[in-house]
Amino acid sequence: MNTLIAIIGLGVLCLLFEIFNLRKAIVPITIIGLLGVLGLTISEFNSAESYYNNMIVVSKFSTTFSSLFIVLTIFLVALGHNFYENHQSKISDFIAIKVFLLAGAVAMVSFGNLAMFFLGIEVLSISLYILAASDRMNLKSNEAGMKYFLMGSFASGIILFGICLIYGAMGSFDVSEISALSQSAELPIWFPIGIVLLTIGMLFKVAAVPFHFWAPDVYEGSPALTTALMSTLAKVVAMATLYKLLSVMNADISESYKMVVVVISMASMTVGNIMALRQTNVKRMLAFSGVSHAGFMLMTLLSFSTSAGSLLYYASAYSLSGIAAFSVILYVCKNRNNEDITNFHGLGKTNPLLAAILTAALLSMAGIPIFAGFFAKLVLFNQTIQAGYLALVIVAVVNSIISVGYYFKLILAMYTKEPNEERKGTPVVIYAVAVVAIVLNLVLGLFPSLVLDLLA
Amino acid sequence: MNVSLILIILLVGAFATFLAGDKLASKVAFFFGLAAAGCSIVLLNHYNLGENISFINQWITQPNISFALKADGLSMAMLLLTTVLTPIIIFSSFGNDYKNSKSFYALILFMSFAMAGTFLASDGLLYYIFWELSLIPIYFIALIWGNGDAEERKKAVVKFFIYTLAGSLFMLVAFVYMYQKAGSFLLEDLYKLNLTATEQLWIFLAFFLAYAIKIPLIPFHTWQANVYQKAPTVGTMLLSGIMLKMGLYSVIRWQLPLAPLAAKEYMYIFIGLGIAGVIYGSIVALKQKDLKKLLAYSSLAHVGLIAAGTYTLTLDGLRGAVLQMIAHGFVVVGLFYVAEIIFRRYETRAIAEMGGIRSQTPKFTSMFLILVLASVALPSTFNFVGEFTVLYSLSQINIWFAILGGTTIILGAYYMLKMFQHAMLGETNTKIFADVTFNEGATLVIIIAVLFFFGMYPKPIIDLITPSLQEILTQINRIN
Amino acid sequence: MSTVLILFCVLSAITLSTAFLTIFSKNPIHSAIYLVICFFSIAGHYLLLNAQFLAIVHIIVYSGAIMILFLFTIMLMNLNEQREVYRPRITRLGAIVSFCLICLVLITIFINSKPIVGEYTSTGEDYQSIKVLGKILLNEYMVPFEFASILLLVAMIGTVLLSKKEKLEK
Amino acid sequence: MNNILNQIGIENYIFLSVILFCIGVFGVLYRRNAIIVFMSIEIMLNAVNLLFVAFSTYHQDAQGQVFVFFSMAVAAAEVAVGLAILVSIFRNLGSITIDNLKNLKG
Amino acid sequence: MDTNLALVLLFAPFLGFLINVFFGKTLGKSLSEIIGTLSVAVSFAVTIYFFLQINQTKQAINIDLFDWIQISNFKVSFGFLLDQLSILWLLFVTGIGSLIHLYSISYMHDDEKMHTFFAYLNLFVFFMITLVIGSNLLVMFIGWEGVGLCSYLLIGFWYKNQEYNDAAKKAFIMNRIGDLGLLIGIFILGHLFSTLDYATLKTAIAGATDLNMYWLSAAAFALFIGACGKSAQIPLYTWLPDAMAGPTPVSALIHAATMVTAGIFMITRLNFLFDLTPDVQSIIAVVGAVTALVAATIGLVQNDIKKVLAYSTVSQLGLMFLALGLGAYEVAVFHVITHAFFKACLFLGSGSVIHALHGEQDMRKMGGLKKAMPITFITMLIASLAISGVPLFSGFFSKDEILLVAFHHNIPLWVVASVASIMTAFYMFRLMFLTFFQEFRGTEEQKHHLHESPSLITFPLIVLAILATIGGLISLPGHSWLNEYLTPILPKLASAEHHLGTTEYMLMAIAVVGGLVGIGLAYAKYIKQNTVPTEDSEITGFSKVLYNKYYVDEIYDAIFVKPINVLSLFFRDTIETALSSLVFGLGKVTNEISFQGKKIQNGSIGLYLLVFVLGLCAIVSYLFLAQ
Repeated sequence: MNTLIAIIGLGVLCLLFEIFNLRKAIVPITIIGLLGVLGLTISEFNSAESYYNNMIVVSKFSTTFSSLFIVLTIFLVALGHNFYENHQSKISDFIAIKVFLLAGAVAMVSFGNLAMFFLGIEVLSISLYILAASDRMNLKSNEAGMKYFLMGSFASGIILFGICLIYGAMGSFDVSEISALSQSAELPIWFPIGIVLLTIGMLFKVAAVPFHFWAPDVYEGSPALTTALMSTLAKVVAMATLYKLLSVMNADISESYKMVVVVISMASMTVGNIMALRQTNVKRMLAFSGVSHAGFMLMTLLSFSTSAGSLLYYASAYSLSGIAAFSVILYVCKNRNNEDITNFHGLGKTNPLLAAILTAALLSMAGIPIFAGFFAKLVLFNQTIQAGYLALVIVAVVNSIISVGYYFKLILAMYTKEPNEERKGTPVVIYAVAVVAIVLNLVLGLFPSLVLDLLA
Repeated sequence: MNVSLILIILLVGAFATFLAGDKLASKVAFFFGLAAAGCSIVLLNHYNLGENISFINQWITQPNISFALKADGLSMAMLLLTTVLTPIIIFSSFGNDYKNSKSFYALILFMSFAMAGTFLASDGLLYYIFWELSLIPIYFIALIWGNGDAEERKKAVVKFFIYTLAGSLFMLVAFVYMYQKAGSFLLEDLYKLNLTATEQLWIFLAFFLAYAIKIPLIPFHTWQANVYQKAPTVGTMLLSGIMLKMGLYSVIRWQLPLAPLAAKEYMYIFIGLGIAGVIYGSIVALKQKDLKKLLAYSSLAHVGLIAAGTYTLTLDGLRGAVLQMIAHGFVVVGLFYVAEIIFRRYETRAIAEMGGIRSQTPKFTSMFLILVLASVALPSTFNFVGEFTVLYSLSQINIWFAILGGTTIILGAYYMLKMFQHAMLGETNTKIFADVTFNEGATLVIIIAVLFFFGMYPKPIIDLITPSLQEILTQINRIN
Repeated sequence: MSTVLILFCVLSAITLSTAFLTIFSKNPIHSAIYLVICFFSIAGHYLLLNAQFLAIVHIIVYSGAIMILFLFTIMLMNLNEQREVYRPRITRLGAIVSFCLICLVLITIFINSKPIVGEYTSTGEDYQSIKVLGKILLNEYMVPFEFASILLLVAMIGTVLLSKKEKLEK
Repeated sequence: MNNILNQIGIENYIFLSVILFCIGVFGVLYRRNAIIVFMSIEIMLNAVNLLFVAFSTYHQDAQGQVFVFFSMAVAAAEVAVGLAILVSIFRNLGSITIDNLKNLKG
Repeated sequence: MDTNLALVLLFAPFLGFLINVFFGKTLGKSLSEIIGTLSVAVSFAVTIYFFLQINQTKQAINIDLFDWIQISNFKVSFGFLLDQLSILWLLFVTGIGSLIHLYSISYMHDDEKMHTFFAYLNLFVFFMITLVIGSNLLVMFIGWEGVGLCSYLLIGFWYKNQEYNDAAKKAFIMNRIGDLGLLIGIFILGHLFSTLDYATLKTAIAGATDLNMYWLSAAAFALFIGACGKSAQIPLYTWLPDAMAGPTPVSALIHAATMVTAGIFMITRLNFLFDLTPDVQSIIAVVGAVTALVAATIGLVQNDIKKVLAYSTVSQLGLMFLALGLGAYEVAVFHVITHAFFKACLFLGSGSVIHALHGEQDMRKMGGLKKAMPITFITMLIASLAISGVPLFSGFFSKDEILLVAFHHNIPLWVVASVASIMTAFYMFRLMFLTFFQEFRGTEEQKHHLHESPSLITFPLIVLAILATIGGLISLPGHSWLNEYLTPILPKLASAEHHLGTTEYMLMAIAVVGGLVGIGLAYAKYIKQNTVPTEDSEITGFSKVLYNKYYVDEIYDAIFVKPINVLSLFFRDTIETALSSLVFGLGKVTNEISFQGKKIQNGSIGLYLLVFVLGLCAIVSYLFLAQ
């Protein structure tokens, strides 16, 4: 609860800074503030409690995921320093929206009432619509915003319908009450339908097949930093929320429901990976890669009781490597109209450090050992096999192989092609973010227990 | 003092090399390579005195993964192969000028580190991690410092990477599956599993895919020739000298004891596959125009025989396989180095463009010939010891295996001598062939000395590996 | 058939038909008008269910604010039916098919479900007067209530962000 | 006080909502005019709101109605943002037909 | 003491090899020649010491150096066995070896790679000694392959000529075919008896109660294949004539006197095994006889002086195998020894001729050399008489014994062998007449330079000629020193009866007459009619088939070499490509799917939402309607 209040306070503070004309200080202050919030959140780790009529429930799950979100937001805000250089007059708005978005995200993982959940997801979504369309003179950005908005509000409608049906079945929005009631034998069919509709709405948010179509288009059209946000923070938030929704409501996950999850998971991996193969736009490629990672993360839904830790680990691994990759993309594609793969030609020669970081990030996503991505996949496979879905794991393995194809396309472009032009300037912040993110990823890879055991 | 020291030396060496800068890189790398070799010899001494030089430490609690390095005779033998070949390989590259050499040599040491780790790890997952790690450096070595058309090279290298990764991922699934049952990745815990025949078959096949691609056995070998050809010679040496052996070692260490029922049930098929590789590789090698490609196919033939030996599940088969692995490691490094020496002078690997070298450099020719002869397992070379033992074990299974596998004696001589004839003999070449330098000569002499020494006196290695192989055999035979 | 049920049927008919008309009208302004009627009929439903306060709020928010916003935008853009582009037949067909399908599926499910048997409970307590709603909204639902303000704040900032010209832009 | 649902039946409200919701969905799929699509989405939300109120009555519980307030707030916010995006598209493109938004594909 | 001496015996040539390899150039020609020759001479001296010792003690000397190869059921140690058989072999290996080294000093004097030549020769002797004195099959195998290697090196000594290299390669590969057989035999023996040691093997076979005859025969047969390869028997004989590409001393040493007898050595060594497998013995006998005949027929029409000798060697080896197959090991050994003398002499003599003619080997371009080269002529004549089986010369005794044994066992074999002997006499004297009689048919230039070879060449010739004359004394019919000497190795000999009856004398007479008939035919044709063999293109009829060696090389080429090469091309171009494209194909298909998939993602929100709704319908209906 304190986290949420603090974040909102920080968001308002950002707006005030604009009024006091302290634009230069916004990014550092926000980062410091977020670090403070991070400390606050971590301090709540062991004090599970519920606040305000069970509206907000602080648990280990919520604190750990909130911390992850905060860390990601810190990176994203820091990257904003360079990204919004030319938009000084709006920088406070951008930063504030991001902070509010974080508030929505935190609400989504710590809700105790479906109202909080719904408002949280709406805050998040609306912030994203705005950020996607924020490059207002750019038609691509407009288009991305429009597509995202239309499809997102459509999905919101479905989520709302789901909530409504759950309410109809249970007569309450409180998840603990719902959880208690869901044990009773006489459940109206509204409840499972509500759960399914809710799930579908969330599957849209995590961009799982067949609800993924928005993702590549929106990722490509949005400003690069927004893409970074969507592909890391937003995806992780949505996934964590879906997990939490299903677990806290104690929804009776039937076998057929699991079948659906398995099929969607397989489809997401396969479609995501195969479609990514022929992409030339890096953001678009990472969008499809994100689709496939969503498929991987969906595997956690098959073994609720134990998989919270692995979801957290996968989410951290994926989002940290995503941040690292996007910081390099931001650097490379700055002042370019597109994020075409040709921009990366010869990066290995002109900027070996960033090239190495991007390589490491991609290797992590591909699941090559010692990077966290490997262990993430490992624990997932482990749990899924334990749950008895060997076929799914084999599909996942095949997909891991396919994924190497396009991740390496980028690596090859960096190391085998000749650079086409000089890049100037060494933006310290981008370097710092990239290095810290990849180092965190490596640390997670070397000491997976740090995270895995948190929610065990 | 335990084996983790070697890993530390190699890893630190990799970083130190990277930091040393382009000028010093090769020397620093060589120094660390030597240090690792020295250290492993010291460790071998400790091991022979009966000291425990294994290392185990819990790494990850959930899932239960330990940082377990176990050094038994087999591991020590393979470790020695790695650590001895590494400085030799580095030394052999002194004549070449690599751009960005700090990264190059750092990657070599890193690869050596990963391979040494693979040979030492006794925790399934740790093993898998090292296994995969070794893939990354060679990928970059082949990609960035390789030769030939960049696009072609890219294709070959990426294929290699994806292909090998594909195989090993199934191995990972098998490991995870076994972990479900055993609750640990430790080798000894996995040994205790009582898997049904069907489970064993699938696990066996999953492992097989990984190893068959890595070794490579036909028909999974298509990456090999191209990568060998395209990679810089140092990379080719690492690949063929050590990395191939990772697959073979793993068959002995992991695949057979973990799925003995399947191994026994289907051993004829796998022996057959290995022997088919022998014949196929030899025949394909006949008509190769590129020296490195020819050596690649000869490698295919040799490892086919080694693999056939391992699948006999007899002490002789395993022992012969290990001996032959070590012998082949040395001889193939030597042969690729010869190809490199010729390339340094003639800028070509096409056999047709060579010829008439012998009259210009008799010393080099003799060394080349000795390596050729060792490769065709002339008695008194190390390769003979291995090949004989393997063929003997095959004859115990079925005499026809030995006869068919033995065709390597004939076909091997055929293609190697044909290659030698066209590469070295004939009218004096119009292009001048400068005599071998000290470095080149020294490298070859060391390799030849090793081959002859162990060819006449393989006892130390046999004594080293036999107890651990017997232990593995006990594991293989634990269920009947 | 009670009067209430007749009332319900009439209101439902209005709701559904105006909803359809909203979609089928070529002229966006007509659509907007039909939508307003639709909203009013929904408000009628609310009244039928005795949720007076909600009905009022509904009219104020939807008909009063949202629809005005829509109309304002339509007028601003000077849209009329001529601007509507040709829609490929396949698109329309797909829309119709999927409409039928989703209707069919959802309705079948609800028909298949166990019917609610017996009397609907009636506690007799007041649960939907302004007073009760206010209490619940500002006690139990205080946090979401406040959080909704954040939502609106974000929307506001966002709208400004999207519409405001930057000084640097030329 | 009698529960009004005794006379109408909650199923009827569910059917009404479902049909209304589906009409909304249909509108989204059928129309290419962004404004109308927005309107269809509003129809969807209203269908849900209606059901909320019906369930509220069904359970004799005020929470459902409270939730409708939030849903309205959300709808309002969405419309505001959506229209803002629409306006900027209109400025750039001169049209609000969503079929024209096909630059991003592949 | 014995161990050290044995090591000296073994390593003296090896030392010579090392010195010549590493310092040959620096030492200069004469020094390297001396070292090369001396090192073999030292071995010879040591051999004589051992020979004398064993004649006294009758005790075999067994030396185990160290464990070499370890197999699960047995160990192979690196050890030597110096018994009657090996010492006998050593005697003529090192003895003739020394002579030929001596000969080479002069013969190869003008070659710039003199030291290499001596190095190779020394190495050969080293390996040959290893072969002979190895105490088990595997140590023998070192020598076995080692001599093959040296043969390869020496045949291809003039490596600038790719044809010579081809010949060398062919020799090595055909030998290796035999080697595989030998290895298989070793495997079976190892499997059956858990040892490869001759002594233990012998006791094991003797002590075994239930011998698996099937496997035993298989082992014997496999070993015989090995012997075929090394000793140039059908079907693996074609390398030997080609091996004449090497310098003539090499042909004399390796391809006549020593290496090619390794097969006979091995079979004699393992006589206890072969005695138990009569089936294999019959095969050996038949193969030997056929080889003797076939090679002799080819020898009839060859025009290259060395080729004639080569086919003669094959033919003689065939006779030895015939004897082996009939269980008369001592006879085979006897013929090995006499053959070593006269064949080495013949080769060296031909070398002398070739030397005089500056490399000319075609007999059609020789003739009338007896005046210019009297010593060569006389020594070669003696050797020819010996090989033709003219009484009192060594060949007469040994060949006669073979025929005798054959007659006793199998008349058809005797007929074949006799025909082969008659042919031998014919082609040998054809060679003599064409080379030394009539007029010189070479160029004026050559005629001008005709001269007798220097003494370093003629000395070995004379020694060998003497040995070829008196060599028969070691095993005279009725009182055979050789048989006595070999009794410890061949226990049967002790009980064998030695008496000469009428049949024997009659056979002897037939053989002698046959030999004389052969000589007479040659005389009639080449002296009386003064025929000179026609040019290659004019050869017709059956003699063309003979001249072309029954087209065996061509047949082998068509059956083995070509198919393998075609297969190789097929594998390389088709299978490899197919496999490769299969893997690439997987990638391509995935890529293509990806490419097609991009079309679905067409940017239309309508489509996206449609799929969304359809997906929703599918999921909901699956979950709630399908049950």
